[in-house]
Amino acid sequence: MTGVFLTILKRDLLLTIRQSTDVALVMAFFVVAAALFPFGVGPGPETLGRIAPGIVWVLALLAVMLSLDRLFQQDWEDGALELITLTPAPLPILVLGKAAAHWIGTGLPLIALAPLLGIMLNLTETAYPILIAGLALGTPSLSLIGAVGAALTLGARRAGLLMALLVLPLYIPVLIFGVTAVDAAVAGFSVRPHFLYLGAILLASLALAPLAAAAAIRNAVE
Amino acid sequence: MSELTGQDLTCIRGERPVFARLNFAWTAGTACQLTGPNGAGKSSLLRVLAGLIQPAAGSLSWHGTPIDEDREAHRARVSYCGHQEALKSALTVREGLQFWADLGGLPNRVDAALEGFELTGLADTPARILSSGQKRRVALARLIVESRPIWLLDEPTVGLDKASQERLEHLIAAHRAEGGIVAAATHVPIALPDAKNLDMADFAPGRLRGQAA
Amino acid sequence: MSEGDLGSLLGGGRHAAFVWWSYAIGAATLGLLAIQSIFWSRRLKRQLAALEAAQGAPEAQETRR
Amino acid sequence: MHRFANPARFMRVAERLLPWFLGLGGILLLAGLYQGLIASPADYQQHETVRIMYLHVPAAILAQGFYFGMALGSASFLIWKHPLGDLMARAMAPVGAALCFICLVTGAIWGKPTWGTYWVWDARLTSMLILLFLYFGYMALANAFDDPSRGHKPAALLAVVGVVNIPVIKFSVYFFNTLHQKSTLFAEGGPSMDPDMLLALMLMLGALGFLATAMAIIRLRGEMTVVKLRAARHGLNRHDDATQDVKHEETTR
Repeated sequence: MTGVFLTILKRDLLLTIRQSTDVALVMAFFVVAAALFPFGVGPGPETLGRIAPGIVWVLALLAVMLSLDRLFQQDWEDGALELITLTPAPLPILVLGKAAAHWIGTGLPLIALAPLLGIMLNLTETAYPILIAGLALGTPSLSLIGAVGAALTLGARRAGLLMALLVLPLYIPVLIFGVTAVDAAVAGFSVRPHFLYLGAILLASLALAPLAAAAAIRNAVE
Repeated sequence: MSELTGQDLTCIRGERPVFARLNFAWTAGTACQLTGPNGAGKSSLLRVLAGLIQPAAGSLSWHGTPIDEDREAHRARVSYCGHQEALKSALTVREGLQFWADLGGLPNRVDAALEGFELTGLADTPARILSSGQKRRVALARLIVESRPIWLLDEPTVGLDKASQERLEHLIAAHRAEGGIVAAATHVPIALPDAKNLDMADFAPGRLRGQAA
Repeated sequence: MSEGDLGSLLGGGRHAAFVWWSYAIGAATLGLLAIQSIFWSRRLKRQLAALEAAQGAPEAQETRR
Repeated sequence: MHRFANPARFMRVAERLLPWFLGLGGILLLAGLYQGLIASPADYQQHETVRIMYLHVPAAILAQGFYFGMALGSASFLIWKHPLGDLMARAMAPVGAALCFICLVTGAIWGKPTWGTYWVWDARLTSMLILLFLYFGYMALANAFDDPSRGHKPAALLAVVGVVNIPVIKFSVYFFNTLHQKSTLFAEGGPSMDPDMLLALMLMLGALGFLATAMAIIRLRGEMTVVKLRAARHGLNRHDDATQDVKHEETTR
């Protein structure tokens, strides 16, 4: 089972590296969008500092969502997805492999860039580790839930926009626990409950999202 | 004792009935050529046989047991070559074939597949710069890598030059000799000695005429 | 009947406007949806009848032959 | 392949019930409006605005009830390939969305005199707003495919995925809400509510319930006609294939 998971993970990562401009574009969006906020809400360090965690998390959400079409769209268009569903390997495992590759290609770079945004938005010092830990625990769920959205919109008109409408409401719990974790840390409270909730969402997504996405893919390749 | 049988297969795609009450029984070594006008359901039948489409009615069975009982086992028996070559432009030919080998075929068959279709020279070129004929040969090379009993080929000879077409015919003959089953939908006649014929026009939903070979 | 609050409601008391607005929007939303639903399903029924009339004729002959 | 047999039978039953639902809904509506607007007392604190509750609360209950109904129909379609389940879900979606919208608007209007602003990120209102997004997501996905018959399964899957997420979303919104605000007093009152008010609430709930269901039945008739239209356009006869084959055998013999 893990052989199949690693095979598709290796292939998708290879594709991501070979087409790394896609990743660079998403990261560019992440940074540029963050840079807009000081123009929007004013450069005052206190206001920026207070809303910095929210900005970073919301932009992380949007960045992950923007790159979701890389999950299945290309394979669906060139017929590879059809053949992938025809391999004896169980489809949910393959979806898990693709979601993992998507997370490594999108989630990790976001986590790496988050401190840079923190500095730009004057995030308080104590918040950095919690922001990073929260993103590390939250972005995999975003990729998994996003995989369901990407699979559901295969073949739909304007799949990108439609995916935003489907996926963003489902991202709200991850956003809330991620941001409140940082606020709690800054205010000196314990962040344990927040991370437990994020972990619970991740486990649930790991278990359920591949099944839902696999069912949607089987319908799309029919 | 026939191996792959279809009883009263009916297929509806997007509310449109494509074929109805189609029966066939293929034993080891059989080749069957699907003919019929465009839109008669050749590709749909191949996709039903591959398990991509759920037949609206009727059943498909392997050695008597319906394939619905164990879909994964059925997928391990079938190699499907559709219209699209499913090549990733960023991967080289070898990497592409290695992926399919690792996913559901025999990992050490990649070199044999490359030789089978004279692709050894192109092994390390990215699929992006291949000609359509070369892409078709890479797609067909996957049959060797997966080496599964049932081959479902949808217009396999499109874009192939004479030499490649003959190579494909030899491959099919060898596969049948080993007891494999080949179902091919083609307009261009390919040499399939004593192959059965299945004219999809006989199974248009409106008309009911007799049993297929 | 409790103490004549009808007066303040109908008399347009400060808060009464909010009440009227709420019920008006509620009625408008449900009303519009009801009208749209009725016209939509009627239009479809007509299209189906027309299509079958057009299609029905040749089929009917085929079965009679 | 009796694709239409069962839904057709269900539809006949629904058609017979329709006038009853409309009639009962209408009567209850009149009684509810009378009780709510006239017969029940104004709130000592909120004066007349409490009467908005008789529309706001039933709309909230039914909006959530309809979404769960949609998820049930979708689940039965996914599991037992029951086309009726999916058609019911499609028919209920716009009605549920309308109720959800009414709940939000009346909540906002009620908020103005009570909290001084039209929109407050109160946990209940926020959850209802997200429910409205889920409704829009379902309706958008259901109609997002060029080949309409391709849209049934994804929409059903989304309804089920959505309903699984509702408790998680509700919990996280309440979690978010208690952190940021003392939980706002939502003058809903529980059993301690004045019996006249409670009666008005029940009457309005019944009224909206019957009327909304009646509307769903009308839309269900529409949805089924859409499917029949598509089938008729492709030459499949209206009644199911079984009779179709019999007819053909006679002609060709």
